[in-house]
Amino acid sequence: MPLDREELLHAYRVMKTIRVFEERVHDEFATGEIEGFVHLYAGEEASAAGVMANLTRDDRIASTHRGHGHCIAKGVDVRGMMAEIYGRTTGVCHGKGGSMHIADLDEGMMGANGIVGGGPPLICGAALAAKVKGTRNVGVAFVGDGASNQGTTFESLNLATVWNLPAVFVAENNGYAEATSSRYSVGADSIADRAAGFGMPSVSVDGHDFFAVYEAAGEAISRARDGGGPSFVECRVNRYFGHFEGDAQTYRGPNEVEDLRANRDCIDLFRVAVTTSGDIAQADLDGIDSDVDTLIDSAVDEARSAPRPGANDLLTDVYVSY
Amino acid sequence: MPLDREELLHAYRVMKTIRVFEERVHDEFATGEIEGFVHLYAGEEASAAGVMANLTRDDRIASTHRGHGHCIAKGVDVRGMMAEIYGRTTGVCHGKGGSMHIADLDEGMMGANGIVGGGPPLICGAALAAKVKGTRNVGVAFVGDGASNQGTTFESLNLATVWNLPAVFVAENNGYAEATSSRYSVGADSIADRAAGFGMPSVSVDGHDFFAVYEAAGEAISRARDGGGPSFVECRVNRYFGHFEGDAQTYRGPNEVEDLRANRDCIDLFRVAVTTSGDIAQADLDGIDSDVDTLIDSAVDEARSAPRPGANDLLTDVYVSY
Amino acid sequence: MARTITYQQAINEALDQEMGNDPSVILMGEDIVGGSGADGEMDAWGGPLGITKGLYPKYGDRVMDTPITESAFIGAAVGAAASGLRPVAELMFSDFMGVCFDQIYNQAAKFRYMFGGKAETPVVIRTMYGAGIRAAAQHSQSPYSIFTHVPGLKVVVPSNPYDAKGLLIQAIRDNDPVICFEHKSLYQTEGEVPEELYTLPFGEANVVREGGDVTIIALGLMVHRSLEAAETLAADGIECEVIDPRTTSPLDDETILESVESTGRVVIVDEASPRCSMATDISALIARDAFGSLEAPIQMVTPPHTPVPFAGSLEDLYVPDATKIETAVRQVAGYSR
Amino acid sequence: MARTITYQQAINEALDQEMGNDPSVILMGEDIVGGSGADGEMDAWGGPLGITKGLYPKYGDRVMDTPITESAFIGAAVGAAASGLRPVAELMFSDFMGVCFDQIYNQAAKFRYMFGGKAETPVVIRTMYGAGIRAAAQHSQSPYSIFTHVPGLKVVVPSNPYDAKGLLIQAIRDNDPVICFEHKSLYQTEGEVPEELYTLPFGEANVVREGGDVTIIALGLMVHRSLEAAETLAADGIECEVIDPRTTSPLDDETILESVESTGRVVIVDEASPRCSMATDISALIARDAFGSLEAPIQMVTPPHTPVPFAGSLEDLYVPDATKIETAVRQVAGYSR
Ligand SMILES: Cc1ncc(C[n+]2csc(CCOP(=O)(O)OP(=O)(O)O)c2C)c(N)n1
Ligand SMILES: Cc1ncc(C[n+]2csc(CCOP(=O)(O)OP(=O)(O)O)c2C)c(N)n1
Ligand SMILES: [Mg+2]
Ligand SMILES: [Mg+2]
Repeated sequence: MPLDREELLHAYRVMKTIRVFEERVHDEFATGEIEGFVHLYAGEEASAAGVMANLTRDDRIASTHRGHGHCIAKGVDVRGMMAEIYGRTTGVCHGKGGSMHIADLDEGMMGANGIVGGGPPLICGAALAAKVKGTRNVGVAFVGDGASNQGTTFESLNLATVWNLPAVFVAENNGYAEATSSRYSVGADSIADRAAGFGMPSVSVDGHDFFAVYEAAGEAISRARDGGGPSFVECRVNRYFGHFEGDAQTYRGPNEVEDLRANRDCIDLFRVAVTTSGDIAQADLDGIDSDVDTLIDSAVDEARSAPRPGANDLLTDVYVSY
Repeated sequence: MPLDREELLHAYRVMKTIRVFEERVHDEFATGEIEGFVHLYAGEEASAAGVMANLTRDDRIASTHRGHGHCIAKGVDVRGMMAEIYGRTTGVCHGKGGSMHIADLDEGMMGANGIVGGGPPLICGAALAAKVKGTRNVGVAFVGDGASNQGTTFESLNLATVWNLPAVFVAENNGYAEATSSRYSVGADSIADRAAGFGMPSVSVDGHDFFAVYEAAGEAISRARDGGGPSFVECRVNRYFGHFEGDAQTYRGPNEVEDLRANRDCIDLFRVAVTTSGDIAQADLDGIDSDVDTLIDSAVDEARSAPRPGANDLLTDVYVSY
Repeated sequence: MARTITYQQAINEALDQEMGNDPSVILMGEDIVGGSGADGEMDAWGGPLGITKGLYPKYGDRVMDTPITESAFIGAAVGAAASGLRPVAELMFSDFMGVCFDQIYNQAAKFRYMFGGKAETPVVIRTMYGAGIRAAAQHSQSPYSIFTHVPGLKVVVPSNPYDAKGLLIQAIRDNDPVICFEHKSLYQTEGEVPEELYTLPFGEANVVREGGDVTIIALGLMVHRSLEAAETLAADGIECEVIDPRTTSPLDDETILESVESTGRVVIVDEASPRCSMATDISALIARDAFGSLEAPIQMVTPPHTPVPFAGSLEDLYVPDATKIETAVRQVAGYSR
Repeated sequence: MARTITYQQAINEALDQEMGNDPSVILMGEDIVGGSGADGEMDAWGGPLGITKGLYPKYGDRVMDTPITESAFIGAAVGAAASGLRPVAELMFSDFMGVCFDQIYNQAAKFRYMFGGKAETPVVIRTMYGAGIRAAAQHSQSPYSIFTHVPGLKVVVPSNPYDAKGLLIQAIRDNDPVICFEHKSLYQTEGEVPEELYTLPFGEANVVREGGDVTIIALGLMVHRSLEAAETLAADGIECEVIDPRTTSPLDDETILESVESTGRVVIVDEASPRCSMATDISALIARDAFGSLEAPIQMVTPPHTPVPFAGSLEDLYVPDATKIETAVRQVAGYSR
């Protein structure tokens, strides 16, 4: 195993926290308690966990509309996230951002983004800042297969190469952009291959396999840290829920999700790998499971009882001074 | 020769007309008679002539800020163009557009464009219209090496593949975007190679060689006509004048332009080819030279004496009705 | 024959009938079919809210899904319009204008003028706007003022099913670029709509309610909030004339000015951000051309100058409501020098 | 120590001094160095008009050429600002906003609010605007109204070298996104400018000329045209107060309202397109908050609602000039109910 026991346990905790967080948000959305557009990351946990296992707090990421998993893996406070999604003053963004705009700059998380392709330019900036300041930090931009067709994404790939930025672009290819298949929207055989046209190395990995993601991202991130410039990593993943909560998903094949859950679940695969190898005992993982359940329960309870922002909060945070 | 006598003479006339037109605009700009931003195409004539020799009037092109050559090659009236550049009512756009916005939809010329990368999306639309209407027409978008980095260009390549459009993208790589070398701005070994990432065939040709351009573009255009989808053609060219009139060009190497003019001139190369092969006699070409001189002289004279638009023209052409 | 249908159905019907009527009408947008390339159903979505559902089965390839590539496909719609089609492109949320504005602002809007009258660009862009569904800062904006600012664009903001159908058909037949702003909170509202094809002319305001005391000018969803306020105020003897301009460009100056000439008192209700907005545009029109009739300051009811907040508790404070409109009307009604 | 320098030199000096002062200030833009990757000179351009010339030789890699990729590099400036730098990005012509608006509109402008006050984005975007040099429809626009409409952006429109320097330094030091609109016809105008570093606060208008009869509010180049008109009018005994707001967001409401309270008559001169513009914005402010003092309709002098024409003969008719301003002032000065 390329990671030590603590690291493996941490990775598991991250994935499990994301999963339970998302399943719970799914349920609470159904009750009507959570409002707005909510895009769940369940099924893709190994991607966030595998990439982020290579990052420090001072490295930066730019996320997407499907941002909960990236936030949790980057270390954003789970209670603050839940409160944010509930629109409470205790939320990480004071209830002003919501699911699509969770950000925590202190944790190096530059924001979920409601604009598809909004993140890559920003990450060029974060990487540039690291370069100018001479830190060894990196910036990682996440995009989906759909976002991989957006002009802002292509431009950012080129700019990162031209400026030789410590940046990594992670394309989470879950096969769909909303209801449109990537087989339709991506006019190329492979998303990863496009990187060659932008002068950077790329790799495509099975995003259900935490270890594959960890290694591929690790290589890209080390190269960036060492001044070797940008790289591109495609993670082939799957999402378990609809594009957003409320999506009936009639565009998906019969039993598509059931099969995935049964046979390709990243958390199951991780459990099997680390227990089979003997690195971790089942009981340790079960312990984490129950920690996580407790955490999410209490995050929801706290969010529910937290105050909602009011008239005093409406006009703050626009400008420093006016 | 792949072209018959008439076609060869036409190609020569086109190139020569562009050259003399541009040299004259250069001179008149220097006198102060022509105003605004003027980007000259001299040196790149074989690209426009070689591509357009494959097009009919009903095929459409979208041009760039450096549009005079494309216009002339596509059949836009030269007198009307000169009058436009002089800002007269007899201009093809009534003096409202100027050098950067010459268009003539009747000739299939959708406009020079002041926005770098503005044309490729438009050409996707022209190609789509041909496809929907079931004509065998094509759309050709010209971009420079600089424009090849713009997000709108990349997006259009992808869209053209996804929709299997009868579109051809011609990248005129003249080595510079303003004062910036393409060696700096293009984060890849080759502009043409990028097309692979967008699922379309591409080729890079010596754009000083009319015949090379003619054949490469011809193949791409036939494929498009036959429903075979989009292609990408890179023409490696050089510009003789500055980015725009007034550019001192200190970013260029010593004698760069002199060498090019002496050794790589597309018109000289064409003359040698067609006379050596025995297809055309020197005298025929000389005859065209003098026709062209007369044409440009009279175009300038006419433009100079044409009326300037006035108050009555200011408010027209905004909406059909208001 | 008029029946009661929703705003959403009225839009779908306008597209359906005009596609049936004119083969040059085509549709494009992200997931306006839904399911392209996938293993399940086609027409799975009909757009995120199902507005275009049923059109793909009927018109096939004339209804096209696009990659997420707004510059390219909005530009393609513009280019196709300049090449003889009448494309209707869906920009899913008007907030996404930022990634494709150039093709609207510098291309579509300028062709006719810049090319000396020799180009026509009959493109329609349908787009969703407005706050109220907790969609937060990047999915709740009302940027029609920005489009109204741009010479060469026509801008439509329908407030009810009847207008939505008639104005959309007019937009498709119009030979200039038209942007139709559909309020996401209006899709399920109902109204009487004729079955037949009909058009409503641009630049003709609708006097939704007559009244002699105060003129309220309101757009889109705000028309309904204004009517609500007007009912309450009527109970107190303040009669409001409520004007819905229906199109902001062209704008029906006359109807507005005439009303102000009779009431002398004005409140403008606008869901857009308050600076350089339709509210200020209409106010300035009145302050210039009906100054002599004005008897009170021109009040504007708008959101504050902030992004749209996520939390329901804040968003409800953000969007103008009937109470705020009522307060503004009372203020101008009670004003004397 | 003040010397006479040009607007262009003032901007260069502001950048130079602030880069010398603060290592977190970096510059980026197309050809702001010029010559990158080429065989000839570096710093060949310093931007198309040479505004940034000399900064690359002095500050090296802190001055960066970019590919033509406005979304990416404006976005990179925004992202770098949110990551501890103070980038100044040059958007060569403000007309190009259409290809990169999202990074300004939905990203930079919204971070502070959307993230609950936890993000700062001290980015500056310098951009050239305005008509007058036959640059035609896509290189001559004045889109500051669009930026002013957007909550979260600060917008600066300096009319002279002194303001250009002081406001630019303030912009760089400001912790919010600021867009500086530099009029291309002003670069060669001269004025007294202190050698030292100094800042001018945002939201403080400059009363460029005092006068008790009519208030003229004008921006950028229009300040000069207004002063010209004011001189002619003074000869006829009409004394104009000319106010230059200097920043449109924040706007100095107070100075404007105070002046109107004393004159009662207003002309607003704006080079932007007339709908939903700064002209209407200021008019609406006055019609709401200084109504009691108004003695005449509020006149606006603007271009017509058309794209900017190319031909010199048309462009000269397009841009507001002193004669048109004079006519408007006479009209409001002579008005009586
Ligand atoms: C510029 C822009 N266009 C369209 C949308 C609407 N939209 C939100 S998510 C989405 C699909 C994104 O697909 P992908 O990038 O594959 O991410 P995934 O949802 O699969 O994680 C679309 C079209 C948007 N938010 N922004
Ligand atoms: C969107 C946009 N960005 C920048 C410019 C300014 N500009 C005009 S031409 C040009 C260089 C274009 O280079 P290239 O595409 O190689 O064409 P060339 O001039 O070499 O023919 C630039 C940067 C512009 N007009 N539009
Ligand atoms: Mg996806
Ligand atoms: Mg070039």
